[in-house]
Amino acid sequence: MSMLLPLAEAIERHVADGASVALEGFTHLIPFAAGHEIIRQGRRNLHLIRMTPDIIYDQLIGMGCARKLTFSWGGNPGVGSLHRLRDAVEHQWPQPLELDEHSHAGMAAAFCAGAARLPFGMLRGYAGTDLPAHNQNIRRVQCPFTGEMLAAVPALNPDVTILHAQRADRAGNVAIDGIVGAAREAALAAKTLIVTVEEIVDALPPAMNAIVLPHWVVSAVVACPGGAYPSYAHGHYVRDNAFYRQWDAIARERASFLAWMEQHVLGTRDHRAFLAGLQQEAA
Amino acid sequence: MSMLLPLAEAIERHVADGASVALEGFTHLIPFAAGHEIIRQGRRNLHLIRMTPDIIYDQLIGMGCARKLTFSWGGNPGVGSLHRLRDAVEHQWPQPLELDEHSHAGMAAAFCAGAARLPFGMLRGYAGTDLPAHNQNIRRVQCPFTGEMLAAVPALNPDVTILHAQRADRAGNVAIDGIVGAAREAALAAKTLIVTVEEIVDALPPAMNAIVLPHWVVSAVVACPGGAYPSYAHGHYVRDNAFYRQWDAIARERASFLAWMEQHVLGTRDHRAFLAGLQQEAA
Amino acid sequence: MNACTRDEWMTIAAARLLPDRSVCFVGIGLPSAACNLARLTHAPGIVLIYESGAIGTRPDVLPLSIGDGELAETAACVVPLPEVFSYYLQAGRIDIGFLGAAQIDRHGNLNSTVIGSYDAPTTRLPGAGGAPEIAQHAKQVFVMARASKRSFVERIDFRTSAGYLDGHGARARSGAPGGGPRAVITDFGMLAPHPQSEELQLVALFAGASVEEARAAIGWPLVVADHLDTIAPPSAHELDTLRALNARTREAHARPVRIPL
Amino acid sequence: MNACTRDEWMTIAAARLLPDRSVCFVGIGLPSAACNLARLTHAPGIVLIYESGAIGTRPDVLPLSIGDGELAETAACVVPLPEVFSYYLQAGRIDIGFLGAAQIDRHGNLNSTVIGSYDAPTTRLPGAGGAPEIAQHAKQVFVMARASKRSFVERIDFRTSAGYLDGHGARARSGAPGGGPRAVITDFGMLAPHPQSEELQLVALFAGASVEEARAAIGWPLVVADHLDTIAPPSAHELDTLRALNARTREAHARPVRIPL
Repeated sequence: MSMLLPLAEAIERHVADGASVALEGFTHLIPFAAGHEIIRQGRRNLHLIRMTPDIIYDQLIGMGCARKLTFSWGGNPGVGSLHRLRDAVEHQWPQPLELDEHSHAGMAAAFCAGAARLPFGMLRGYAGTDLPAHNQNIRRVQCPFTGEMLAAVPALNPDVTILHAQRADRAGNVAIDGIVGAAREAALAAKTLIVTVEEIVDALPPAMNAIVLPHWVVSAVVACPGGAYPSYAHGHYVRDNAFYRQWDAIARERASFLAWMEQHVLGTRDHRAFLAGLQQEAA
Repeated sequence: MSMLLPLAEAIERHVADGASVALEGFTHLIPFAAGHEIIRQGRRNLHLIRMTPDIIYDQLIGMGCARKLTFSWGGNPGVGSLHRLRDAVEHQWPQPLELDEHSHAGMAAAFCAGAARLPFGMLRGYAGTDLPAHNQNIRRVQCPFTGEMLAAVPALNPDVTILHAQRADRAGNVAIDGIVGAAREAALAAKTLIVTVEEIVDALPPAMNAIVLPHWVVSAVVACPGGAYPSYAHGHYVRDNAFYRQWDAIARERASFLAWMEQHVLGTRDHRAFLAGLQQEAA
Repeated sequence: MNACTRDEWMTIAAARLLPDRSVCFVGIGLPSAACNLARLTHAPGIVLIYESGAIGTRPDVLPLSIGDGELAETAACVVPLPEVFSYYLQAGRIDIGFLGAAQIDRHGNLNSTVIGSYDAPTTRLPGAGGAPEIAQHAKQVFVMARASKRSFVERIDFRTSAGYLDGHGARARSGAPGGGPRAVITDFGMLAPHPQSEELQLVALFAGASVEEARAAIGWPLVVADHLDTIAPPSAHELDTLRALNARTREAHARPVRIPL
Repeated sequence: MNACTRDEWMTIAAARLLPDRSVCFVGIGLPSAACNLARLTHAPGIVLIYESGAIGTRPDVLPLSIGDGELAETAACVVPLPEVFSYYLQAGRIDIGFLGAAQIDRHGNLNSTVIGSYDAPTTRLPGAGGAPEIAQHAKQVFVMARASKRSFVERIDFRTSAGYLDGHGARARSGAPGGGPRAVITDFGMLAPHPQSEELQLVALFAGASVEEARAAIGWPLVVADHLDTIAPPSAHELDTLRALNARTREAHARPVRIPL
């Protein structure tokens, strides 16, 4: 059964210090609002999991929320590096960050294995690369029929997965339209699933082959319009490419980063206030 | 690139004696017309593959088209046994039938492995059952992280997979609505894919998250309205439950079975004629 | 209320076992009737999953097959079959699985594969289908089977799905995630495993059914539990709902089908 | 036609390599421009796949990220990312994969992970993404990278994706399904592997570019192929189409975005 909760309560109740947390969404429907709330509540020692760490992970890492990162590509898509991620890896600022690095294909297999509650995922991957030499979580398994050696990665079962989606109904069924990445596998692989949504409708119509997460796999639903901004929510608002470009300058220096976070995240009560602050600044 | 072909030419060109052939569709969209055409063309020594052998496999087996069957449940859903299948297994009539028997979960994993071109599929299955003792295609693999032993099944890569679907466009893109079973995995696992469809449209609209098989994974598209009858095609016609019940009596004895097949399949030029014959009989 | 049939009584008894909002993996036949009856009576929030991929479906008519159209049209969503077995069943999300079988032994092990030897069977049965993994992973399994000396046997000819194996904790020691057969609902009453030996014993009878009738229908010396319950007869509401459901189903399944020509 | 930039020339040269109806795994940046230019010119039937799940997409504007909305709206279908990597890439259905990298060595091995040591890097790069498996499985790989002594190096600091490994058939012996880097399109021309040694050598120059310029931009002693082609300058049609595409893209990406409040 899923509960309709305010965002602060959902994070407070379900995201504990030291937990493994996946905020998934492949460029689309990235749960920024939830990420900010984790920062506001000062969570520490999180093991962050995400295929493509993006601005929100740069912020979580820069604000000292994370001790470990499982990922397969960390950058500002189409712009450049994530400066806070680099600062943590290159200079251990604000604290050291342990890396569990994979390829997209490897992490996808790990999420699928997690969703299926299998202990490992399997792929014909990592051939001829140095990644296995630096990650003892990439091993091999032999096919019992052909003898072929294949790559094996441990299943990913986050303590908490957080997604953003277009809509949910009062019972907590969640509907996702558009690019889904590995969000659904990350959701089904988690022990606890929180979904922030653009709108709550009375009842979702039968979805046939469309993507729905049934209410009984969802722990908490949060009404949070604009919750994926500055990434986009198909059918609701577009990606703010300008913001992604501006982030490169904001995050490049520690001082400018901390000032921005103080004003726009720590200094705002919730996502509405966050958005309003940006609107004023842009006006 | 997929070719638009008449059914007879698609079968004649792509289904050779001795081939492994999967006619998939889980109760829904079962490619009856294609199955009948295989019988009309007198194919022999086929290795038939299908999770739930249904009336069309009873007919293929009874007409001596098959030497081997890979399956996980063979019966007349909601009615009873498949008498031709039983006759082949219990009395080697019309010829012996080698069985490669699995569970649904095992065959699903085998089709997924086939679609991913992995050599084996993996599941936590077959525990405490006698199936592995009678099928050396069910083996075990050990997790390199936890040491757990899991069931392993060889990937299924049919020489030919045949599906029925609601529609395709002129380029050969195929759209499937409704219950899909493991049809999509069986399609992507095949070397050659033939799809009979209810209608050909100029161009399929962008499908977003709906089910589409892109034209370049489809070898041949065949316009064949009613091609899934007596199973159903969602949005076109319903399942003829009465026919499924009548089949029990028709197939119970060899003589009544052969007479029916002679009149309704061998004696009809194509699926239209087959349907017309049934319509007359029912009138 | 004209006398209810044993099939109706079995269906109603099984439906009563289904808690509201439990997630049930529904098999065709009596299990499908029991689950939908529960949904239409005391368990409106019950979640029904059919192995064809229909998740959270609410059919108004009982499906003849596991992939009927109405299952898709009323489902919260339809997923590919491989996901039903991996992301839902194997992931431990199924509370209750229903199984039938041609043969069942005293430890709830089931045979739906062959009568006689595997390589030269006297009767080739449909086979496993979803049963082995439903028996392995569903938190609880309910077996629904009409009892006869041919079906409730001392030794099954082939073990298609594991119940309690040889009993006495053998299943638990095997590491099977699911709890095994919680109850066997049959046409004279109900059997359930003895807490230690895990041997199926008679725990409840329909009113009017007798221990002798039960013993006569079971192929092994049936033990009667210390406390033998009597299953309350169907209420008018239960019977009316079930009969209306079956009537709608018969009517729908009898509807002449236009040949798509 | 005012003088075309080297980026434009690279994009057009890459686009020309793409056969109609080939299935391309598209990376962001210049590869995305090259693939869409091919689609708008000589290869209308080209199939573009973005790793986010967009299959057979036809964007009118170049995406800034690999998961932009327009990719989904114009795709034949959008599939979960795991399927892109297993049912399409790993299954050998991708004809051409595009890769960029921070470093490339003479055998086409790529580094997009770290500069310096892995555990204490001087520069932590974004990481592998789809590259290792694209390099492994795509039938052909094209690398697009602006050349400099810092990027075309004697030894890469980390092998993220395998090209020809140590050359001389090492890749084939490793059993890699894909053929490896077929061509490296850079801002002075094109490199391609020598048939035996599989060392990248200069095979073509843009008009106006020189061997000296190439040698100055490559960190290893660059071998010039026996036949050195000159890449035909962009046609008006190619340049107009590319510039219109880039203009539409700039305009779309500059459009002020309403904050969803």
